[in-house]
This record gives sequence, C-alpha cells and structure tokens, in this order.
Amino acid sequence: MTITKAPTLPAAMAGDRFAPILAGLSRWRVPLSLLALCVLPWVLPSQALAVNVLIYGLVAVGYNLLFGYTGLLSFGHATFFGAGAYTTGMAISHFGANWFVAMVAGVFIAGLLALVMGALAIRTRGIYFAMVTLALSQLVYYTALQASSWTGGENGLRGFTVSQLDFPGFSVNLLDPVEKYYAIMVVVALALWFVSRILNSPFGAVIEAIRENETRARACGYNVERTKLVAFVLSGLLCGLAGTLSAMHLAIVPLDSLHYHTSGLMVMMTLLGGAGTFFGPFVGALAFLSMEDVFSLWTSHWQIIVGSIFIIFVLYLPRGIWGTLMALGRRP
Amino acid sequence: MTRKTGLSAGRGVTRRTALAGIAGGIGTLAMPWVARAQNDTIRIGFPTPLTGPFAAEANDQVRSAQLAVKQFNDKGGIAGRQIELLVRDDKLNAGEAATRTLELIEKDKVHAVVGALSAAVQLAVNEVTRARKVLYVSISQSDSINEAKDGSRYTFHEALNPHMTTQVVAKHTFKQGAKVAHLVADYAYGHEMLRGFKRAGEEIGVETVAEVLHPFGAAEYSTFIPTILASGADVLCISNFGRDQANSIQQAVDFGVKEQMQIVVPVLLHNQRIAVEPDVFEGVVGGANYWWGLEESVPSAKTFNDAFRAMYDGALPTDYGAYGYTGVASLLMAMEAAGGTDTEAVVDALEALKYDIAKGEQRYRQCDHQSVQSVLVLKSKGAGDMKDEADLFEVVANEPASEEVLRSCAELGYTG
Amino acid sequence: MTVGLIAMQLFSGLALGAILIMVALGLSIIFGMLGIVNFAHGALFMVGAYAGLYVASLTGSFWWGLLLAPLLIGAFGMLIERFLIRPLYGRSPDDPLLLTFGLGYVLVEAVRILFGTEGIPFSTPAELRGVVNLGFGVFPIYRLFVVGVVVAVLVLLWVGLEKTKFGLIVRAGAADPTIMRVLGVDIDRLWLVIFGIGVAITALGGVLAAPMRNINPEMGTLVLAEAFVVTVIGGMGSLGGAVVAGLLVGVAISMTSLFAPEMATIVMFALMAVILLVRPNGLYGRALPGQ
Amino acid sequence: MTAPILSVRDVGKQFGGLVALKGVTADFHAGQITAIIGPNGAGKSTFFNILSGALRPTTGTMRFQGADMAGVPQHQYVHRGIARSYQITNIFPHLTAHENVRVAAQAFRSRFDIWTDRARLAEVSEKAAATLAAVGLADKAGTLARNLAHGQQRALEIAIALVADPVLLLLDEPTAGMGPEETREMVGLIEKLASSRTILLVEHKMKMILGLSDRVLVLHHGELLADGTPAEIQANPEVRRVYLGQSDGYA
Repeated sequence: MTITKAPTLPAAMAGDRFAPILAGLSRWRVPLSLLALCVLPWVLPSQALAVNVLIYGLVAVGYNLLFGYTGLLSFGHATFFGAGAYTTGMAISHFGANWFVAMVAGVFIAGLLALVMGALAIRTRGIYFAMVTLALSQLVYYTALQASSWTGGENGLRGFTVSQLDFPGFSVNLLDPVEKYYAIMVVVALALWFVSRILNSPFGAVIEAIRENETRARACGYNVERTKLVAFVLSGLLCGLAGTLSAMHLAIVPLDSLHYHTSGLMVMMTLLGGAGTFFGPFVGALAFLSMEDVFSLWTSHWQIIVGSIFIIFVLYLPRGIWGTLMALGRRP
Repeated sequence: MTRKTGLSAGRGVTRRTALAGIAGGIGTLAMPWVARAQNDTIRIGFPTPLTGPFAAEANDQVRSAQLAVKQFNDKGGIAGRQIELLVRDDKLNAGEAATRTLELIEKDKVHAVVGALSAAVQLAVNEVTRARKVLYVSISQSDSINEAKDGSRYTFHEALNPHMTTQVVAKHTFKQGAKVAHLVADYAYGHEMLRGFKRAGEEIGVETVAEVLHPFGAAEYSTFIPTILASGADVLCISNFGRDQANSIQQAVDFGVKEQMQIVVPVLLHNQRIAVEPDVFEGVVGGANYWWGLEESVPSAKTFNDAFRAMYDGALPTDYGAYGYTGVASLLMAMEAAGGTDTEAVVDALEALKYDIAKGEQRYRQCDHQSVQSVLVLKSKGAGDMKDEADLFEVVANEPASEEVLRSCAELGYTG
Repeated sequence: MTVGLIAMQLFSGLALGAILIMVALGLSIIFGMLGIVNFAHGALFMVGAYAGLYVASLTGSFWWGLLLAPLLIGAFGMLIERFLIRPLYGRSPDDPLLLTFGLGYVLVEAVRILFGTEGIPFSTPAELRGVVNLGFGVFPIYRLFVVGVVVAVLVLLWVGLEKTKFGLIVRAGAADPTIMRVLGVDIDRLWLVIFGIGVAITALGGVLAAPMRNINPEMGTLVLAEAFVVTVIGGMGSLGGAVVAGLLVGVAISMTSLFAPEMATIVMFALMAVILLVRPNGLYGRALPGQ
Repeated sequence: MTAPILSVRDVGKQFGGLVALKGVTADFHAGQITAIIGPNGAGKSTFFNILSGALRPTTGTMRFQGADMAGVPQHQYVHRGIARSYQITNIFPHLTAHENVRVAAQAFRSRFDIWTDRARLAEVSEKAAATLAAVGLADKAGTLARNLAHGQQRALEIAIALVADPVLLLLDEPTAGMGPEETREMVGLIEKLASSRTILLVEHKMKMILGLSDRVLVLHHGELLADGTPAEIQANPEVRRVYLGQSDGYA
C-alpha cells in the first residue's frame, strides 16, 4: 500500500528558522549518529542492551529502506534477520568456517532469500503484499523447525561461540562486553553509512518517487517492479547483516528470530521512531528496547505500558519520536 | 451431587478465582524485584518467563527459590555473606534469555545462574554461561542439556529429563503385548519423550499402533483424534507440554477417547490440571518431580511443605515450583561446603554433594551433572474423590533415585 | 486408512472449517466494510471468552454467557471505535493496523492483571456433553452445536445484509462512504455499529471456543493467524469468500493431518501463499483502491 | 509530406463486454497540435492511455517513429519519446516541486545507481530548474508539491512530462479547473512548446481548441466521428448534431 505518509526528509526547507540546523543534520547525519553510538554503552543500563540496540537499530534501518522510503509494508523480514544468523551459525558449527566467511555467507543467503521472496511478493500490493510476505516467512520458520539436525529446531542453534576475532595486528575479545560493543558498532556504522549513500543516490530518489506515486514513477520511465525488487534485496541484505551480528553477540540463534513476532517488532520500532526518516528507526529501536528493559524490571505487566505508549504515538504522534522532533524543528 | 453447570462444581464460585487473580496481579505489580547489587552479597541470577504462557510456573519457581534464599539468610548466609536472588523476565524467548544472562554476568556480576523454564531458553542461557565459566543450574526438562555437545563443567541439570520420566512412567503403565498410540508435539522436547517411551516400550514388549505428530502449540486436535481412535490402542501417550497438554487431553475427552484407552502423559503438569475441570484429567497417569502429597511418606517433603506454607500463608508448592527450591538450595549447600563463591570449588562441591531437601536422596552424576533423583508416578483424581481443592493427585509409585533410568554417559557422548 | 476414517476426517475438517469461519468472520466484516485491519482481533476473541466465563460464573449458566458476553464486548468494541479508531479515518491505512497492534498488547496484559496468568476452567455445558455416533465415527455434540451456531450467524448476517434496508445502507456505505455522507447518512454512527457487530461476532467466537480450547490470556495469538489466513484467502472484504476459504482451510488441515500431521499448521500458510500468488486479491476479493 | 511520426491503425479496446474504443485509424505528423474532443465516455481517456502505454489495445497497431509499440513495457514509452500529463493531478505530493521534476529528468541519466550522490548529477538538477522556470514555477522550487495551488500543480504536472524532452507530448485536459487568466497562460505555454514537438491534447474548452490546434479528432461512442481542421470540424453536420448540440454551437 503506497503510504502517503508525511516523510520528514531532512532536505533543506527554505524559509524556516531551523533550516540551517536541519540542513546540517542531514549533511552530517552519519558522523553525528556515530558519535551517538559511541556514547550509547555508557548511557544505557548495560552493554548487552546497548549491543541489542545496535543490532535492532540496524534491522530497523534496513527494514525502513523498504517500508519508510519505498512504501512497502512487509511482514516477513524476520526471515532475512534469521537467515543471516542461522547461516553464520551453521557455517561455523557444521562447516568450521572462519567467522568472517560465515558472516559473508549469512548476508549472501539473506540476500538470496530476499530475491526469491521479493520476486514472488512484488506481484501483489497493499495488505496482500504484507500477507504474502507473512505467509512465505512462516514457511521458512516451519522449515527451520523441521530441519532440527541443521538448525537445532525448537531449541535453536548452538555450539558456534566465537570468543575472539583475529585481525592482522590485533584481535577483539568477544567475551569482553565493551570490546564486543565497539567491534559490532564499527560494522553497524559502516552499514549506516552504506544506507545513507543509498538514500542520497539517484536510486534513493526513485524509491521515494515510487512511495509517493507508483503510477507516475512508471510514466516517468522507471521500471517500478525491478526497482522495488532491488530495494527489497538491499533491505534483506541489511537485515541479514544484523542477523549475523546477532549470532556473534548471543552465540545462539533462537528459532523465534524467524517468527513473525520479530517482523512485527521491526514494524513497531520503525514506526515508533519515525518511518521515512534516516535516524527514526534507530531511535525507535533504542526507545522500544530501553522501555522494555526498564519497565520489565518494575513489573511483569510491562506490556500494558508499551502497548499504551504505542497507541498514544499512533493517535497523536504518527510521525514517531524522531519524525515529530524533525517536524517541530521545521515549524517556525 | 446435582451437577450445576460445570463451572462452579467442585471449584467453589469462580468469582473467587477472578478476585484472587486481581489480588495476585496487583501484588506482582507493586513488588518490583529491582535490587541494586551490593558488593559482598552472594548474587544468584534467576532468569524465568514472568510474561507469557508459563508465567504461573515461573511465579511458583520464584517463590520457592526465595524460600531457599531466606532459609540460608536466616542462618546468617554463607561465610557471613547474605544471599540475593536477582530475578529477570526472559519472556520464554531464547534471545531475551541470552541478553538477560549477559546482563546478569557482565553488569550484576552474579556468582551463579539458576533458572529457565523451556529447553530452548535453558540451552541459550547455558551457551552464555559455559563460555564465561559461570556456574549454571538448569531447572526444567530437557535431554539435550545432558549431551556432551551442550553440557560443560559449569552446567548442572537439577530437573528430570524426558528420558528418565518416560522410563519410569512406562514401567508403571505399559503391559506386555499392549497396543500403544502416540500423540506427540512436533519439536525437540516432544521427540525426546517419544524416543523415551518407545525405548521403554521395546523392553516391556508393547506394540506401537499409531504415531501422530501434531504442530507445536496447536489449539485444534480434532483432526488428529480420528486416526488415534481408529488405531484400537489400549494406551494413548500424549507427549507435549504446557497448554498443548490441557488442550489435547480436553479434546481427546470430548471425542470419548478415555472410554476406549488409558491416557498417559510423561509429566502430569499441576498448572495444566487446574486449568481444566477435574473430570477432564480424571484417570490420567503421568510422571512428576514433586507432589505435596509426598509429605506422608518423605520427611524432607514435610519440612519443605511446612516452610512453604509458613512463608506463603498456607499455599502449597507445585511441581515446577519445587524445582526452584531444590535448584537454589542445592547450589547454596555446595557454596556452604566450598565456603565461598569460587566457581571451581563450588563445582567440585556440587559433584560431591548428597542432599535430601524436598523429595528424598539426590546427587549430581559425575559425567553429565544430571541430578539423580526419585521419579513420581501420579494419577489424577476425579472431582468425587478429591478431599479438597488442592487434593489433585494420588501417588501410584515413587521410583527411588537410580542411574538405570538415565542414558549412559557413553551414550551421551562423555568418553572416559 | 479405511473409508470410514477418511469420511470422519472429512467431516471433522468441515467442522473445523466452521470454527475457522467463526474465528475469521469478525475480522472480515471490519476489514470488508471499514477497510480497517484489526490486529487486536485475537485479543478481542480472548476477551470474549473471558467475558463469557465471567457472566456464566455470575449467572451460573453457560447460555447467559453465550448471549450476554458478545453484547457486552460488542459495546466495548464500539467504545474502541469511537475513541481510538475514529480519529484515524482518512489517515494512512497503516494507522489502524498499528494502533490495534498496540491495543492487542494492552488487552492481553489487562486480562492477565484481572484474571491471573494461568488458564481458568470453562467446561462444556452439561446438556451438550458426550458424543454422537455418525456411523463412520463419533463426533462431540458440542462441536455440532458450534457448527449450528455458525450457520445461524451466517444466515442472520446474509439476511441482514442482503434483505434489509439497514443492510443496503451498510453495503453502500462500504462501497462509497463519501456519497452516503452527501445523501445524509450518518456514516460515523454506521461505522460505529459495524465495528460493534464485528467485535461482537469475534467475542461470540471466543465464548464458543472456550470449552474446546482452555481459556488463557495467550489464546488469541494463534486465532489471529488463523483469522488472517482465512480472510485473506477468501479475499479481503468478501464474507462469502471467508466462508469458502474457512471450509477450504479446514478440509486442507484435516486431510494433511491424515498423511503428515506435523504439517497441519504449515499447510495453512502454504495455501495462503499459493492462492495469493495465483490470485493476488484472494478468491473473491475486490481490488484495493488505486490498484 | 514527411512520414507520420505516429500512425494508429484500427485501434480498439474492450473491457470484458464493454467496447470502449473501436477501429480508430489516424496519422500524426511532427510539429502539429492535434486536439481530441468528444462527450464524456467517448473513449478519449482510453485512447490516451493506449497512446501512452498505460493500456494494451485489444485490436489494431500503433507505430511510433516507425517502430511497432506492441509489447513495449509502459516505462519504456517515455524513453522512446512519448510523455504524458494526467487529467487528475498525479504528482509526487511529499516531494518538493524541484524534486518532482528532477526525479523525472533523472530517469534518462541513471536508474539503479545506488552509490553516487544525486546532488552530483548537476545537469539533471539544472534541467529540472529550467523546466520549472519554463512553466512559471521557478520561485516554488522548494515548496512541497501538495502545498502548491491547483493551477501550479497543473503546471507541475506538465513540467514532469516536459522535462523528458518528448517528441510526442500528450496533454490530458491541461486547463481543467483553471480560470480564464491561467488558461490563457497555459495556451501560450502550449504554443511555445509546439514549435519543437508534436502535441496531442484532450480538452473541453472549444474556443481554446479551435484557436490553438492545427487539427481536431472527434470521438463518439468509441469511434472516430471526424478528423480534420478546426474549420472542417465546425462545419461538419455530423459533429454538430452529436457534439455541438442542434442549433447554435460555435458559428
């Protein structure tokens, strides 16, 4: 369903008091986000939560490339996150591959699955697109459940703990939370920079045009189906990369990572933060995971708080946390 | 006894349960477990699914674990250090459990971890703890955690495993030449129980006439039951867990299966029994790790029940609740023997430990750290012969602790 | 694999189909008439079951629960529409979907707070216990009763929609609300009633399912998946489609259970994927606006 | 006479039982402004959708610059030189006016480049700015398209088609909903455009059409009723009876 959502692109707005700030924000968005990431582990209650925010932030940004920027609501992106994690884990535990080869394989397989699922799903539109992606991803979930000799089935995949990453000249001890955080942060920062390049590229303009008005984009000479497929695969690769990082971080791959519950989580985080903005999904992941972590310590009924906050956002702050801030910044 | 509608017969007016629910709920709302870690206290991490389908079992485990901690603190703690239980909600999700365990180890600097209530979650916690050489006592059913590829020097399994449960239950329900049908949840835990039942069945000499695998977490069993009824079996083994157990037995009873065959389950779950009417579970036989009715025959059960009643104004411990007690208490006894929290010393102490704190003699086997313990076989009572609301089961047998019912160390992959 | 067993399997498949229709009907009505994807459908189904339990425990009779619970929860549904859904009309079609996603969380947790986390018994009413012999197999009387109620609800809906003035206004309102507004029909009140009816039917499904599946706060999650599969296969907004799809999925599940029972849930999603790839709008669905 | 750049032979379109268009045959020559008129439901939009590739004809062929357009996907049409504007404004609402036109211009420069910064495609951006100026929207470059006034949106509609520098420009009711002043401006613009390209437009404002176009096609019930100069069309009794009404009409 083409979402005529008001994207708060940080493109320079003529004649607004905050225009220079917004322009600066958009031009320097990657270094600014890098600075924020460096501070994160010391602000949040624990490094483990900070790493999760990194990983789910990357998943949300990857997902937002398709949902916020191309306007396609998919409910099956857990498949790519899970596929990235499982491939990395299996490559190490079954084939003894080195961690780098395993991660590259993870991203590749996720991309391949995205190509297949995208090619099938893009034939449909709107809520049917969401349902086809949901159905196809559930098929992958049940296949993983059945193939327990490979994936560990319901118990999840275990036995591929990588405690050290060796690089020429230095090595990272993954058992040390701080070293692990900054190692994963480097990968996430590179991925953010890659997404920023895509959004600023000519291709980035095309996917936004498709989100705005698919028929006119086609009339302007763009092959809409192929462009959607490329966006779908790029988004799948990014979620796959996040999956490989999650495998390295937790040293297990829970079956739940393939379940539509995880797909729903991505949608919630992206919208809580602000779909269609660059920082939005990351802010959404940070907000959601922090709320969940803090509230679940207060009471076992934390879900009622998270649910209510979500309703309030949809009703009164539809642009999400970051989207609303951007909009406030714009209105003089 | 004229049967009013099923609702209120034998359970007192359901309004009471509703009000109890409200009171219980508000209780948990107001009682945050946030306990900032002091420096010298002994901290034990306790991941458990406070939200999700097993929240009731999780709450039982937390209360029993807190009883064990209180008992030790009242005695002045261990080597003068007070003990603190850090409870975290793992939401019955393996990824969440791994994150919570990382937090407990890295931020809260816990000395050991006890807990987790599903096979997937405990294996996730175990993966995090064994890589960091942190002691972990798992307290829920799983066969995989005993196997060499998952086990470790720092992994202990205080719960029953499907293999030992099915061996004992089969011994008391299978008769030579009987026809046995199986309805099994199609996931690791279900397959482990099926494997156990079939191995015991071969030794006793029964004939397997039907094997129906149902999707994990299914709500509808009507399409599986005709095959079972058509198989003409004498015994139906339903190997699944949690709500699947209550749903599958309820629907089997609806189809009149109980008139034709004896229903047997590997584990008779306390909380699933009270989730349905007594007549649904009436006559069903299954295994259990603990039942408060043991207090008539086992002195340590009596002391445990009394301590529990005292602390929780007359409430009784449940099967999964007891795991919380035996898991934490055995760990604290080992720490006491080791005189501190040094992991290597505590592991050695646990391996040498002999303890009888709730259900009779128990000890940890050397190779896979499985707690060798007695296995109960229970039969669910009908509404008629229940003395009161808590009198759910009768004890059919109490198989004493022995290694015969366990898979051999070699078979589990432990060599030498 | 006797003929009797296959006949029995087919019959239980059709009966399961009736239950799936019951489960999907509320979702199909709300989407078909209002274009709203209700992700709180599973939670409302569960709330209906609890309401049925509560009323039955107060009045001591299953029948009062069956009658009053849907009305109570239907009214609750109207409150939801009035205060949470109405502000979203005219905005992006995602917004109701996401609001109800959060609402689902809130409802499940609220029931956990009020009724506790473990299952509560709700037994089959005495008059409907036992089984009846169909010749080729036995079948629980209660499930036949449920099939009967489903058929009754479908006939009631069909007559209501096709044969009455109100039904005409409802269908026209669904087709083109703007023109109806111009013709002086109070669209807001109409949508309030439609949403209420959809939620009431969902709650009725909850009360009917309670004796078969024990009542617990999480019973709604699987129902949401089943309802979406049936609604989407039938074609969004087509009640007739939901009926055909419900029976189709029911029989598919029961036949799969004969040969590969563990595939029973996977077949549901496989069927949905295949049908959507062949007919992108489901069996009878009309194209979405702007297609 | 040079060869026609666009020739249409026996083009027809059927939606199930409904015949929207039947047997339309015509040739169009470079540099001509042709108007297509006819009552509502005469098949004008269907004909336009076929010419712009949005619809596949059920019968007949269409040759553009000598090439048969059968089987050519719609997004290729603009690359072959056929661009169109829409009757109902069909722009990119949440993008700025400049970005609306820039993204259309970019289609000729790069479509799957995910790396270079689009700001570096200077000439694409300049071309868009120039086209915006051509339609009188230079000062509105930074405004979101949905915030533009109706007339300005109609102008943007044409700019998006124009920036493709098409050989054949199809304008679907360009002055719909415009006041006399704006209509006069639009007519001036169309005349300026016509100097270097072929234009087909669908319009209802008779005075404007008769003054502006070199040739008029009259469609009625999906068939070509008449094809000739404005003068011939006005004199044609058949057209007068059907379209211009019995007595007065435009003398």
